[in-house]
Amino acid sequence: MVDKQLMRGNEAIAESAIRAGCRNYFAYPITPQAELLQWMAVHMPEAEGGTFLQAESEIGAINMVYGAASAGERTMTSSSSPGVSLKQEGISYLAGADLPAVVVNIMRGGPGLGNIQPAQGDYFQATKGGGHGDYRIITLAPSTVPEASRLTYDAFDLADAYRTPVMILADGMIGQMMEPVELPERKPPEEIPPKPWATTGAKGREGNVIKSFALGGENLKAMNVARFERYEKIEEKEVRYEEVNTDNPDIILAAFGTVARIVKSTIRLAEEEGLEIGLFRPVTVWPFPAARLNELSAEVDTVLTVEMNAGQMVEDVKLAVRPETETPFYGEVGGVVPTPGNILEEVKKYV
Amino acid sequence: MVDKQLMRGNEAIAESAIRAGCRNYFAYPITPQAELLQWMAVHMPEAEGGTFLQAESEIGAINMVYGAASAGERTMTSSSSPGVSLKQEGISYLAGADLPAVVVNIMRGGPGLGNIQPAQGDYFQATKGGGHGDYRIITLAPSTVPEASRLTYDAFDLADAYRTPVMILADGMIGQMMEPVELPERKPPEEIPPKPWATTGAKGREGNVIKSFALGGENLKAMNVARFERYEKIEEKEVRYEEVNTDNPDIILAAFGTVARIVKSTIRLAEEEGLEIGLFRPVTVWPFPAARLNELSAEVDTVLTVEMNAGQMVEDVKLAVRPETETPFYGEVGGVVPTPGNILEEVKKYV
Amino acid sequence: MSDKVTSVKKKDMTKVVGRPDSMNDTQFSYCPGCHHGIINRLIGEAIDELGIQEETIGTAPVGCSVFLYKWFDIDVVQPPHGRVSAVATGIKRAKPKKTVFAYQGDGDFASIGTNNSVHAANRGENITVFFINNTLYGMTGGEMAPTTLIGQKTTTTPGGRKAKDFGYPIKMSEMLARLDGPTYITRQAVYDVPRIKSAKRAIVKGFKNQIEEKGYSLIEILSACPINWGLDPVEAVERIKSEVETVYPLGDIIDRG
Amino acid sequence: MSDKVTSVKKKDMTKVVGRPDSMNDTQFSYCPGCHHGIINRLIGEAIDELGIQEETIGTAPVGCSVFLYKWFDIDVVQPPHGRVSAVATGIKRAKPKKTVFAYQGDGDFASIGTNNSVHAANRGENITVFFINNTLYGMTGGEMAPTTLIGQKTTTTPGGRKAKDFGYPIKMSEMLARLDGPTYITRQAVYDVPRIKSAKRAIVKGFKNQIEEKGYSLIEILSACPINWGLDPVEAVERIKSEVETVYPLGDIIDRG
Amino acid sequence: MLRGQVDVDSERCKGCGLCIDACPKDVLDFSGDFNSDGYNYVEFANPEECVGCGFCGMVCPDMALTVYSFEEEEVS
Amino acid sequence: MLRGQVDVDSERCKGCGLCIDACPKDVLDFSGDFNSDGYNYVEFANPEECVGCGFCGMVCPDMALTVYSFEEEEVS
Amino acid sequence: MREYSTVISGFGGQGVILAGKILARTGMERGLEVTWLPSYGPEMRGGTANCTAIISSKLIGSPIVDSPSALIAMNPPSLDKFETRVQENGLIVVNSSLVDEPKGRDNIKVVNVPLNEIAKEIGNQKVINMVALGAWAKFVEEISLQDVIKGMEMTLTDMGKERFIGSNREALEKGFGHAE
Amino acid sequence: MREYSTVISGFGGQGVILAGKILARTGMERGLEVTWLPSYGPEMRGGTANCTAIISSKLIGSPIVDSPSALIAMNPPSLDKFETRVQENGLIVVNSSLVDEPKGRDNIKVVNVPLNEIAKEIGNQKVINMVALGAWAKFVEEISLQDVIKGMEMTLTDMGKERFIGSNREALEKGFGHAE
Ligand SMILES: Cc1ncc(C[n+]2csc(CCOP(=O)(O)OP(=O)(O)O)c2C)c(N)n1
Ligand SMILES: Cc1ncc(C[n+]2csc(CCOP(=O)(O)OP(=O)(O)O)c2C)c(N)n1
Ligand code: SF4
Ligand code: SF4
Ligand code: SF4
Ligand code: SF4
Repeated sequence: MVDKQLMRGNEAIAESAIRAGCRNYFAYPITPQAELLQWMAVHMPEAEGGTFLQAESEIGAINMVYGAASAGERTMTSSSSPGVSLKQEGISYLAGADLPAVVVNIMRGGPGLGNIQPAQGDYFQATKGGGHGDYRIITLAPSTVPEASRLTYDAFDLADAYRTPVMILADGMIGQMMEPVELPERKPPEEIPPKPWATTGAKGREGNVIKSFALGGENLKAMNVARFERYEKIEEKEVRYEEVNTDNPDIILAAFGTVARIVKSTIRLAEEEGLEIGLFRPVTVWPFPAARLNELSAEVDTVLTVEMNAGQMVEDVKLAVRPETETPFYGEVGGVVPTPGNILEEVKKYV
Repeated sequence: MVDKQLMRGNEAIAESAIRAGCRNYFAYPITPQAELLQWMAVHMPEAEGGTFLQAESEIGAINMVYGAASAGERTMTSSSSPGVSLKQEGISYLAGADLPAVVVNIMRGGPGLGNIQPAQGDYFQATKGGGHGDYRIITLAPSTVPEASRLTYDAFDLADAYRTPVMILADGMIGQMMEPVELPERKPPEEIPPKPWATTGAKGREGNVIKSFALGGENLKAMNVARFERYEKIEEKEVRYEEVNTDNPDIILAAFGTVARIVKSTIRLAEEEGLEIGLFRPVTVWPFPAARLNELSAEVDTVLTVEMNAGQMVEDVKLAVRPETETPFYGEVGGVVPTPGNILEEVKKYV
Repeated sequence: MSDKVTSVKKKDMTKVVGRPDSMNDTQFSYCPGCHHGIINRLIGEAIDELGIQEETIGTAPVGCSVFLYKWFDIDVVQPPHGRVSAVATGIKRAKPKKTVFAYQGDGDFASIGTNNSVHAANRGENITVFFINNTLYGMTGGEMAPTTLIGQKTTTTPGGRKAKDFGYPIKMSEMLARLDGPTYITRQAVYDVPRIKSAKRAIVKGFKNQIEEKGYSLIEILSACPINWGLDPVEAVERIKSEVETVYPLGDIIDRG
Repeated sequence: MSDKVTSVKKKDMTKVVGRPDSMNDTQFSYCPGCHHGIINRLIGEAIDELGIQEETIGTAPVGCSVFLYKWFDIDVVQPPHGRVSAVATGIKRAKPKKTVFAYQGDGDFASIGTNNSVHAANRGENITVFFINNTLYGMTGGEMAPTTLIGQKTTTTPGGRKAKDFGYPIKMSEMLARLDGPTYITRQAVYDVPRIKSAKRAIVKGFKNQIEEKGYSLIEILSACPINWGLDPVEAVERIKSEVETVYPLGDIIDRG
Repeated sequence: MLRGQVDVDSERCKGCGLCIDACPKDVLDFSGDFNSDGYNYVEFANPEECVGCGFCGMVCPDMALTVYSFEEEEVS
Repeated sequence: MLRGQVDVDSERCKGCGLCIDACPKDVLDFSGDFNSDGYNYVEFANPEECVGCGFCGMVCPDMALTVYSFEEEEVS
Repeated sequence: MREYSTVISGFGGQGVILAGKILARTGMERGLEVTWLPSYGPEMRGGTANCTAIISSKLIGSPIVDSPSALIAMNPPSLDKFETRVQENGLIVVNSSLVDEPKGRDNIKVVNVPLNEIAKEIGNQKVINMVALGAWAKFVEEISLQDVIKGMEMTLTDMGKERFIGSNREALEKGFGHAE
Repeated sequence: MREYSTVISGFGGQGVILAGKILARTGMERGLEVTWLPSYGPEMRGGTANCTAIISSKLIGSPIVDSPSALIAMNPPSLDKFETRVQENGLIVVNSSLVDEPKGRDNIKVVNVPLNEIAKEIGNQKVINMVALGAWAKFVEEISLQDVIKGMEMTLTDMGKERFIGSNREALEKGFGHAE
């Protein structure tokens, strides 16, 4: 038997970050991600050179991340929906200054104070840019606790490789639930790439500058264009998705995160009734796996998107599929979690 | 000759807000919308019961708006891109609490500090929800100073009618440029609808509560569903757009705001070369005038979207047009403003 | 309801203490022994006494008192976490004749909301602010607040707060007293009857200052959070006396009314 | 370059004042007579003197000093408006052995950034903060800052700042001195040679405190903004002496080093 | 002599015990019963001792107590 | 006697006049010429008077002045 | 093992959360797939808390279920809330110290256990949750009492609370013994 | 009137912004369409500022132009920056007090006016912008000197600066007179 631990999603994310070499964690408490801070408060100081700092606010936290990331360190912050909204200026700055960092959003019901139930209402914010200006952030949407662990571990590598913020987009269900997790090994420090651009004191070299600023349109354009070239590489190389039962299904369901795992239960329910449901689950919601979904859509009449929101990823689905594909949507809002049965009912409308 | 004034866009927006009955204005300085505050500082105190308050921050400002709007008063804030990012939590709360208010974004180059040149990089943020949770805000995109004046005036009526924040989405060019403006008349106070839901002191009635909060998924869902029903009404009734030369063009250009007016110059340039360009200009970028664009797209092979960003509205264009329509994109980023000539060159690639 | 004494009719009796008229029957959602409830009632009593129930607009934070709107029969605005002072400013500027109070936890007032708190005070905004200092974050699970005492264990300072890493218990009231804006700043507690009476006087005074347009009043109130302190309610009272009060001494800090 | 005196070779001369080694040749973008330039140079001199050019990481705000990275041959981070203290905290926590300074305008430090400023101070963060108080917003066009004097005309207080509407000139240094976190807080000016020498000593001390791990130092410096004050540079100096300094008196406020 | 009566709203009481601690006359005590929220609510255990000072009601965080005072001679 | 020399970088000078004001010996003055940014830059007008105190350089916000001191006997 | 889902529900102080975690750990130690999900939030304050533990030999989809296989109802509101949702032929363990016997349904195995009284016997009110789990174990074919004891031991050990293992084991055994 | 665009460029203190506004106002008072757009931002500090005023009888599309009809260059960097962009057969008014005669192009009307000297004559350095506008007016068919004077008067009146109208009119007239 492999060595597994029973952990909450929040805890698994925290511990996996530490194992990925994250040594600077700044955050502000908010439900349903409070356990993430609590884990870090205990374990970050145990890690060599580790900093846990509860910031005065989410804005303080994201800007401490900006500072620590500028200094070339692996760094992370986490929050939940309202707190992530407060970080939008900071995220835009991180993107604009080409800084690697990991931001975790354990989504809850919105808008406003909403409630603390699981939800997926921040898909647009994460994938289209909740901050100002043109930028994208790699956005990873785990659907189980073990996957939350793995994706967090990978997030730091992606962030460094492309000098970009990476978001873990999960929800209260994944944050709060426990599952057995096989944690990754601690990353040896020598495997973390050096960052010659970092502001670590200009010893033996010219001064480094971290900024998102450029006077005049053409200069800023050049920075933007270079960044979008990196985005193209990301779109080429880093797309991830999962397919279940897509061989010859009657219908394909597109869903991410928590909803996707519920769809897996729906698939079993449906099988009992002789109905074949396929599941297409984007793991990277940006870059969205449009090409593969386009291929798959040739096999079916209908791609039904299911989300815990009022219809957000469905826009990316529509942009991806073939013109003749039907693209209905089923969503629950306000922190309501659809059950496998709810989804099956919806499916039956289309097959 | 009608009584016109030569005004900057920022000034015209400010003065039109006052004439629309706005009596509470809270903001924080930022280029290129500083003149908006400066105008308000002079003229708001002259208006009966008018409050001009320079807030300690953009977050302070949007929350003062939250307070004044709760009290049933017409109220506004303004900023530019980074400052609007900071307001995202507040905007989500305004939407969640069903509060009418007007938010002005005079966009500049991004992401991050970017620069202060005109740009349109916040289209996604405005139309898809830069804040958390499911919500939309009516977003009006003027392309001239007189239109900025009119739309600001209307924005307050729309906000009240649908109990929703309304955004004026303009850019540094519109904010800074001067054009002759025929200002609207001052709205008589009796034409402003009463707000029985407002927190004005519970005299002779039960206490009113302003909140975006609901315990439990089903309660919050109900609030969301009611809101989305209002959104449907808005989509039915409040769509606005402008068409130029769309009778039988060789190509249609889709553009909003500043870019659309530049396209008008391109149209003339093109005419000299015997090329017929049509312009489709969404005035409401949310609700996006999808139905009309769909109709129009039947007339041409290509709808070329032109924006001062890396490609944002083009997604809504793609979702709107017929499947067979080509939807190329031309954009300038980082505060670069395309010239009529630039755009014409681009057009020639497709006709 | 106990009815052991039945021989006296209620109408012959004087009500000494009970539910204020400006509050309703809905049960508090606070934990057993939480002082928020006492403070809420005192505010209700003050509103009754001053006859301002129909003139008062309250704003209460995200925090354990988020449900304040359920308990008071007044107009209430529920703002974002930390923004209560800014929202109260907006309400007051829009309705200068109404009485506006801001009810804020220490996370709300002294951490995320510091900027809005400081500047409302510095503007001398004519509002009444209640700042409930329970030395940690109640609602979210007992995390450190800037007010947490040195050595105090919280879920984010499992080894006790260390000044070197997390700084010092912040004395907001003393700090704000250094500004020219505020009119009245006081620190109170509600752990026993004399303190409760004193707190009540301070609350009334805070409202009066506003009504008389004297400007900004801040009433800080030390409060117990037994559940997150890991103490029973009576022990929690003891902790305030023996520990919290020594760091945050009670009494008026400024009174420029 | 003037060359009226040609008879003495430069090498026989002692350089009394000039460009510090840690700074380069790029011209400041400040307006004529703006004191930011003097302050920048003093920081450069202090870095030279302490020999920390290769150990220093600066963070400068959005504001007229946004181009600081162009002028210093050191590592520089350009943060969001108001967040300099938070960003400096992040850098320092990541690189505790390096010397980190935060350069902030009064809009930056005392308005939008108040929360981050207060809490970096309260944590006693081991950084050196320069707080440039020119009583208004320079870069954006001369708007009121929280530091603006009563009666002072700015583009957002066209009739002069009124306390009733906009509150009082905020004394950040005095306010922060009330906290337990800071080690050294001083207010300086650079309008004449004695003040410049004093400011220089304070700047050096602020850096030394950090190097010796003594904790948070705040050096507030009164600065002229002739263009937005509507004064010529020499008149602007007079204004500091006759008006600004009376509201913001010079000198050390705390020194717990 | 001034006497008192305390009405306990047992459904509101959360059994925190603050009133018991505050009472100078040991009038209140835990009832040993649980209300529908599972709290061991207090009861007006020694009514004869009650002087109607209202201390218990003042410290009660849950407005579970209404305290009345009256003149002793009225008691039957 | 200690004497001084001031090198003016006329392209850096913004003509603010602070150095003129600070000089105890009236050594500096506006040149009347404009540099390429349009500023009336200062010149080292009375070199004989300069005592090399460096005051001008210390108050110059634009590092336009480099001040040297030397012993008088070295002057030819 | 087919997906077996248990909802445990009771007052804040009744150890609902821990009982759920122990169930999940029990499954995990048996090499099965497990999930555990609490209800969370302010409604916990003084109110009723619950959690769901699922054990299965196959990958678990949704960690919440419309109809649980079993319910452990430690207080009256818990029974009210969940009784009707339990699967046909499912199991309800009722804390008969506080809750009246459910009579709403007859296609369900109901086990009445006076949790509080038994805990009193053991001398520790905190173990009522383990008494309930013991009873539960008796009626779940694939999980033995020994399995649960092991899950409990490992959980408490990880929490650094080894000293409570004895009383908790006693509670599990008593619950198992008492159930019928 | 065909779209006529003028770029006015100079040092921060040379009154570039006001001159542009007056041009726009002039057009507006003539009942024409106008736009005015400044360059803005920190680069203004001490550097060179410019603005573009467009006058047209038809609706104006873009308020910035690749190639302006006219350039008023009040300092050397302004000429460097904009000279090559002026339309063929366009106009350049050069401040010959500070700027050497442009020789780069020959298909353009160049008017050299010693703005600073003329302003000195008038006794007010601040009016150099009006001297330039006066010269400009001489070569723009559709706009008369009187139009510009009116535009100036109305602008200054709105700003509450009537007292400067006299010297500004003198400057306009002198500029007009001097130009050739
Ligand atoms: C922007 C944002 N950040 C964080 C939270 C989560 N949150 C809710 S209440 C709270 C703090 C509660 O502590 P305090 O203000 O001291 O009040 P108490 O609950 O102790 O009365 C926090 C951090 C939130 N709702 N919104
Ligand atoms: C979030 C945000 N808000 C506002 C601005 C605009 N802004 C730039 S600098 C500045 C203030 C400048 O004043 P100060 O900090 O006092 O520095 P100074 O320019 O006077 O040196 C402002 C408001 C911004 N860039 N970002
Ligand atoms: S958590 Fe603390 S502050 Fe919140 S209700 Fe419970 S005792 Fe009161
Ligand atoms: S605006 Fe003021 S602070 Fe900014 S550079 Fe100019 S003089 Fe200095
Ligand atoms: S103080 Fe109130 S809640 Fe506490 S035990 Fe007494 S009556 Fe019950
Ligand atoms: S102080 Fe410097 S910038 Fe100012 S006039 Fe003198 S040399 Fe020139």
